[in-house]
Amino acid sequence: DGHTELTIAIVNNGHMINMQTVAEAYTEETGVALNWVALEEGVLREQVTSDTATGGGQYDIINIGMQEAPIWGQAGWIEALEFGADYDVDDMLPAIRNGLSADGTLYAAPFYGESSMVMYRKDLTDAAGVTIADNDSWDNIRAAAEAIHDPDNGVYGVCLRGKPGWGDNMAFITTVVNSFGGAWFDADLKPTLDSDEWNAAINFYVDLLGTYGPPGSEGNSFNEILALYNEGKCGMWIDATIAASFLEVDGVAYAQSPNAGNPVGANWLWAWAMAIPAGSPNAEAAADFIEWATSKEYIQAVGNHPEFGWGSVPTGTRTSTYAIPEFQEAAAFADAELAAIESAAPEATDLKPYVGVQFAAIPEFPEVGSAVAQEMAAALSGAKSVEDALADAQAAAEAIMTEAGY
Amino acid sequence: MGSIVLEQVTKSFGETQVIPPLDLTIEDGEFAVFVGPSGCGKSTLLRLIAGLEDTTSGRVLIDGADMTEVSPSKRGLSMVFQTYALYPHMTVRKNIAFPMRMAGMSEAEQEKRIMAAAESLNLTDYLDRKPGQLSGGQRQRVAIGRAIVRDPSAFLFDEPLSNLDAALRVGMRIEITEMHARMKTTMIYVTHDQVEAMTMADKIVVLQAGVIEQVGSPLDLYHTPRNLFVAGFIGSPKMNFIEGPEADQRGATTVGIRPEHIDVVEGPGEGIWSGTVGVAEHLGSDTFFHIHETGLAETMTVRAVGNVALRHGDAIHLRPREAEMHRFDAEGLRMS
Amino acid sequence: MGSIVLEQVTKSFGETQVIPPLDLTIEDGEFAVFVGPSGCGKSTLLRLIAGLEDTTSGRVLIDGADMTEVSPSKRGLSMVFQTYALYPHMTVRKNIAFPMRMAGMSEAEQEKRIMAAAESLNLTDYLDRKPGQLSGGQRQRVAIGRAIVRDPSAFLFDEPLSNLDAALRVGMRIEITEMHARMKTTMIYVTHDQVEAMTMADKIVVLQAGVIEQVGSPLDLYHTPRNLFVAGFIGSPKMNFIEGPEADQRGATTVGIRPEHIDVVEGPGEGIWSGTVGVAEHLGSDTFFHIHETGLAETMTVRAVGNVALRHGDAIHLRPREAEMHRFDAEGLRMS
Amino acid sequence: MSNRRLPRLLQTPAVILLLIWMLVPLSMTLYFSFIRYVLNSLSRPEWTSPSLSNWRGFGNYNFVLNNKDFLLAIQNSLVIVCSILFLTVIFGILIAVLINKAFPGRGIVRVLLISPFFVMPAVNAVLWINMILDPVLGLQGIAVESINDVIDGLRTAPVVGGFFNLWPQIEPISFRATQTSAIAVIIMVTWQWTPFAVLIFMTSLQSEDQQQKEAAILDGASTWSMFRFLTLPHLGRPIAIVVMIQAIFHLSLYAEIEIVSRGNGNKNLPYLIGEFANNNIGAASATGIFAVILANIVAIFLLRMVGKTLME
Amino acid sequence: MAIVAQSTRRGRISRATFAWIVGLLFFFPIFWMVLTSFKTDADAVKPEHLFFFTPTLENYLNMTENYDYWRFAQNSIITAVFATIFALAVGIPCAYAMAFNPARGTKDILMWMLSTKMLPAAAVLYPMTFLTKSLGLFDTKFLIIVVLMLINLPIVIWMLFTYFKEIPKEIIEAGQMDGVNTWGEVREILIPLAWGGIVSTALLCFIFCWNEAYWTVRLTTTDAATLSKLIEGNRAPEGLFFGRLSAVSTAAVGPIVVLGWFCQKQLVQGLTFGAVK
Ligand SMILES: Nc1ncnc2c1ncn2[C@@H]1O[C@H](COP(=O)(O)OP(=O)(O)OP(=O)(O)O)[C@@H](O)[C@H]1O
Ligand SMILES: Nc1ncnc2c1ncn2[C@@H]1O[C@H](COP(=O)(O)OP(=O)(O)OP(=O)(O)O)[C@@H](O)[C@H]1O
Ligand SMILES: [Mg+2]
Ligand SMILES: [Mg+2]
Repeated sequence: DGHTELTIAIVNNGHMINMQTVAEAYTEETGVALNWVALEEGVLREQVTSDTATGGGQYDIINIGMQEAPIWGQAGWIEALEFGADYDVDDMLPAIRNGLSADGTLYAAPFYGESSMVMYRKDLTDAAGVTIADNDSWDNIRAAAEAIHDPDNGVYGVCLRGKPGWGDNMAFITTVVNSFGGAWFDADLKPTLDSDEWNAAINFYVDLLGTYGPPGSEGNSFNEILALYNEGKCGMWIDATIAASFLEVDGVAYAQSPNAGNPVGANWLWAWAMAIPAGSPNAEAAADFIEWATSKEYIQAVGNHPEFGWGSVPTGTRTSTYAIPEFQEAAAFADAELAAIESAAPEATDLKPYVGVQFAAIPEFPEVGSAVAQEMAAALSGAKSVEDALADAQAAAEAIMTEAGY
Repeated sequence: MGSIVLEQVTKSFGETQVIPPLDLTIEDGEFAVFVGPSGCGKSTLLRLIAGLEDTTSGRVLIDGADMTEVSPSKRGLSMVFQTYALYPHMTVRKNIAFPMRMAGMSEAEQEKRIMAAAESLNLTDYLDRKPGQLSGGQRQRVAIGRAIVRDPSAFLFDEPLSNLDAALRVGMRIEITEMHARMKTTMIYVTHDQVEAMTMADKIVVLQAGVIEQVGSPLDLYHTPRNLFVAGFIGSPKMNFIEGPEADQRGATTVGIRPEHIDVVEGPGEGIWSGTVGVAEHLGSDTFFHIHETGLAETMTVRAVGNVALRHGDAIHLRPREAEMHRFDAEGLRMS
Repeated sequence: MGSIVLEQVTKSFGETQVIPPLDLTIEDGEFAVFVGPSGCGKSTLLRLIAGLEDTTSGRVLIDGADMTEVSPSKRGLSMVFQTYALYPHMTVRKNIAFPMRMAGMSEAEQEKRIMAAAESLNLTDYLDRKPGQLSGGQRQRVAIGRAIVRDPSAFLFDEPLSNLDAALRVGMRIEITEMHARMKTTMIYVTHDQVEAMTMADKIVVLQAGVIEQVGSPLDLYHTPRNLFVAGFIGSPKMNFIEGPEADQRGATTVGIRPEHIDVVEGPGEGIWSGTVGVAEHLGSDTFFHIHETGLAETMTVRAVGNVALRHGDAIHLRPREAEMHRFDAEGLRMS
Repeated sequence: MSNRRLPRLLQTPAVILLLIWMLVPLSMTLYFSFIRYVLNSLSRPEWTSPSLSNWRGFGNYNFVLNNKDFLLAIQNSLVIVCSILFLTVIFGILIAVLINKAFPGRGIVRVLLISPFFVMPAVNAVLWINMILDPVLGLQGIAVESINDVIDGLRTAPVVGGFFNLWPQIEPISFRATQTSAIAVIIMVTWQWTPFAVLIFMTSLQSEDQQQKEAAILDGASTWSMFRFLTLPHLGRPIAIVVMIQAIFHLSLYAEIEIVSRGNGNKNLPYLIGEFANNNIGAASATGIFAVILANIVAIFLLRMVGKTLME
Repeated sequence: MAIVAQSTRRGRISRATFAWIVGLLFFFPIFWMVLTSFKTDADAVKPEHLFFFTPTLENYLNMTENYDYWRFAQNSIITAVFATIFALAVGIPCAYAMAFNPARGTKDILMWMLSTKMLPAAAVLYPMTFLTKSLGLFDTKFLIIVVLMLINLPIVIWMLFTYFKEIPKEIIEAGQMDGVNTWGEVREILIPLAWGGIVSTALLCFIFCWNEAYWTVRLTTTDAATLSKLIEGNRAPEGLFFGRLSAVSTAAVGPIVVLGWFCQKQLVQGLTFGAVK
């Protein structure tokens, strides 16, 4: 009825904020009032967890990521989602859809998705006479970084995430480790941070970023690097594909993530999705809204909205988006992004016996991830040797996993 | 109206017992003066009566009722603090009005009393000042004003005139005496001023180290001090004490004679003491001679009426008035 | 050592001028006593000399040097405050030691002086207490102790003995007099006590409302007061003033005679005044009669030596000593 | 004062309210600290609801004690609190004394000085770490860069060029590194809380007895001695309160730690609790109990130091 | 009163200069934040636009458009004001009783009160969420007011206690002799004398309430969300954000800073009476 009110917890980023404006039309049409609660990622996760864990009721719709969706679905914290035929579930990018499902049931609808890729300054590589290819070798990347590194003129060879956090530095580092053939856990879910692969990967990462990165890298994550990049301080950046839509520097070129040989997991996969906490009194209205907000129409609505346009549509969710000519024209990175997402491989394999590229879809992962993340930051800033850091990380991870009953 | 009775009252601050068990009765309407050396416990006693200090043991009865556990504000007493304790944020007028306001007196009555008090205290010009802008004596007068505008069951005055000039002091002394005569309210008055003690008291309580040495009318104390302490304490300058042969001769361990009871005579003779003038203090009305080398005591003090022309180093001859001689035994107690 | 000269000094608090232009010289080594009614500006004058209060205009010279703009700490004076101003967080010992510590005196010397001061002030038992645990008089003595342990160029004492008992007061009075005799340091001493003023001063300065009424030696002021104010102010009880026929007869507008200069005689007669005894104040050493219905002045005060047995309502006959009579003109000035 | 009943009565509302406020959560925390309780577990679903059947004894405590960051967190808690206390008290006193006397524009200066205290902790941290301390984009980075540029320019200058050639390039400091992140927290919190100290000391200085100061001046005390022997003792109680209140606040710093470096190098107990609380409520509760114990030890220690001044 | 220690002219000037420098230094970060809030996000990180830039209101407009700033502000004001009032209402009598009728246990009670502030909030988040939800108080202003009052009560009592302790005991005694009852004592003597202290305590309490960012974020959704929740949502948005962030921060701290400016006179006038002998 006209008096329904939905409270929606969103992570505070551009696409979500835009949704508030676009959704005014939805309210007008359906009479459903929308209360937006925008929060920082960490706080959002904490709030949503505490709400759901204490029986819900605070939110009707929550923003969650790919790490939580399958676990929470299994735990019964969020409702399974089923949409009408109009919705065209099959249009959804398969990797994304799989990542948000558990046992074949979709628990969260993707609002936008992303993978990672290389974004570099073609003008600089050209000037230095180096090239960067798709799925280039890490050695080549290092050589390119060396060639364009010019700190006296304020340009650093490469900018990478260093800020501790399982979704920050570990997201990137895990892709490096994956490409070196390492993984978080073995088949028994025992941590394997003491493996040679980890050692090689982290040594490489610390050397690369420590030598050719900007000062203070251990504090940089997406936002910080974006600012640096737009200030022209970075020659090369490997990060979320979404970054491409924010870049304001000329001459940016894209390449698929580098790889050290391992076939899977050199580029990550992530999506912010919308889910309905179990026991929400407005579950029906919530499902309707989610259906609208993650539909093809929504993408059209943003693209045609006078305030936004095709450069601002949420990407990485639907195949059909990439077929829209207006979008293709507005987004130079579209092809690279699609390729990256499609090549991402979250499924469990022999090499990586758990779901998730840059994370493991188990409830304990955030805890393990943050503990390791801090060790990596310490290694990066030179407070610890890589070996010590990895040994400490392994010990911490083992303790957490043992505690959790594995 | 209030009689005040202290029964076996003691007071200790931590380890130090300031008041050993003490009994004292002050009759309804009486004017009692507490005197004693500085630090002997006068203020403490007053504060015990007021209830500002808890008794360590013993009872305080006001008008027959046990008030030991009653809060100060309910005892209906009025007090002038030795340290004034004015309300710094209120004007003189408000300071004086405060107790009346608390008692719910009418504005008109308040104003009338404030004006009367200010008049008699010479404070009329200062009513709108704050205490910080007053001289020491003016503050003290405000403190008096605040105490006297009420109708308490008893007044407690802690050295209320110590910072006033002689004229004002005499004036205030008479004022308070008259107030007492008029209102017949019990008053307890602490003072260091001999004149005040002697002239105002119905009863003087002499304290030493928390112990009552003697209680009596002013002239009683002057004429028949119970012991050496009281004899020395009452009267200014202080009584001369003589030991040795002169005392033995009179069958006592110590004999005492007040400076005003020794006459300066022309020459030596039988029963005449001789010595040398030390310091001579000329007050105009009197002269105090401090006399050395009498062979009786280290110094003797003698009062000569008017301005007597003897100087430092002159020989002097003295005749004690036998009848005014006080005799004390080995314990220092008076021998009748 | 220090002579102190005030040249055309004035002081106003906001609108109120407390000290009108005033000139005063105190010689090096002199003992000057300031007296005057409460609120007349004695403390203010002391504070001006100390530099604690800025002069509104005029100059303060110490030892010939202009000190008007010099900070108090550089003037080298020592002061006892009317309000004591002890350091509440320091023990008595520390309070007394403070100025010596500031002067960088050796520990041993400090200790010696502290012990000496404590001895003469009867404070030996209290050295480790904080001011909050002392009686009023004890606090005052600490304030004195703090002032006397130094070697200043001059001492400023603001009613230093007001809260002490008579015995102690006499003792301290003599102590200070001796200290002055010994050290020959300039001293300025404010007091309300007639005896102190008369016995200690080399020079008394009588103030009224910030104006110097007379400067002179104690006996000067007693015997030849320059005007009615001084005559009335010096001496206690106060001088009796008589106007009308008795005054005319002596060629004056007002004649004054001190209570101690009137003798009580047996019966009426020529030149004998008669009246009725009002209040009789018996001090023991003396008796003050307040006498009404003399037809001369509203009340007359008479001092009789010793304890005279006249009571309220009795008729009394008085003979003034003609030689001690003071004559004043219409302006209130003394007629020689 | 004989009548003691009323004073007792006046205290009761506050006491009862705080008692409830303390007892209810504390007892729940205690309870959780002795059981297995996690929010989400795929392997042991029975642990996800608090129940006595998950009783674990001191197991949570044991786990926390063996955590690699536990001792570090305690150490950080103490180092951060002590440094901030030390700095704020010193700066607070100096500034309060500095502005205690009138000078032109004192009101404005006072306003400027106390403003940082009004800033929210999160804003404070973001402001400092991003806009001021950032080694590239922050004022620090910009300043270092311009100094380097100036020096570079001077190298080629005649005469003095040789001298400047000896100068190395200045490296900006990264305040988010393991080694420095605690310093960043100390800087920003000191900036924010010095005004608190100034405020309290300033109010207290106003009540200093003028006569005592006058006496001290006449006693020949220099400005320093007056400060040392009168002002400082007078500030005893305010210092006590500043220290106590700040200690309590800073023992529970959270936003600053989070924003500066996510606990890398500056992790304190509350932050450790926060990390556990992501999933392992039992461990979080046990850490909470440790934090309470630590805070009480600190408080008792402080009270020893300042308690006397407080009650006098 | 008097001039204690006249300082030289030069001393005065250097003192004033120094004080101004310190004041400006302390204020600089805030100035910087306000300045940045008028820059575009891009300008905010450009060294060449440190001081010279084209000011824009864009950030503020964005904020009010995308977030319901006024609702947050209104909630902040309501909760902080009421929490402060209640804290004082409960705290003044308590501090009064402890300051002037100290019993043997007073020090311990004071200590215990402060210790209630020591329980780390993170440790009791789940109990609190659970409790408040089951009581139906979650996300209500009433809850926030109560919580803010309770967490600040110990501080309020401590501060008041120290201020009250500075009042000479004799003045209170004089009041008792003048026959005031307890209420009169508080109203006529205590409050006027400790007015400065009470105002600074109130202001501090208000600031603490305003800036509280744990419970106000976690025990609210929308109805009772305060400005700290607005900040939580904006402290690390995606992209270049210095300008936006500065605007939100300025808007969040602005009201309280201005309030502080208005009250600062009151704050420091405080206990300006000297003990009167
Ligand atoms: N701060 C002030 N503001 C206004 N008037 C003041 C101030 N201080 C003192 N006065 C006034 O100045 C006059 C002189 O004060 P002062 O303290 O010098 O008197 P005093 O002679 O020492 O009196 P007392 O014997 O009572 O101590 C008094 O009338 C007093 O009211
Ligand atoms: N709070 C306290 N702690 C310890 N001793 C105290 C305290 N208060 C007073 N005393 C001591 O108790 C004794 C009596 O003090 P009290 O104030 O009653 O003396 P007093 O007779 O009024 O003296 P004065 O004439 O000097 O005012 C003094 O020796 C004093 O040092
Ligand atoms: Mg006393
Ligand atoms: Mg005076």
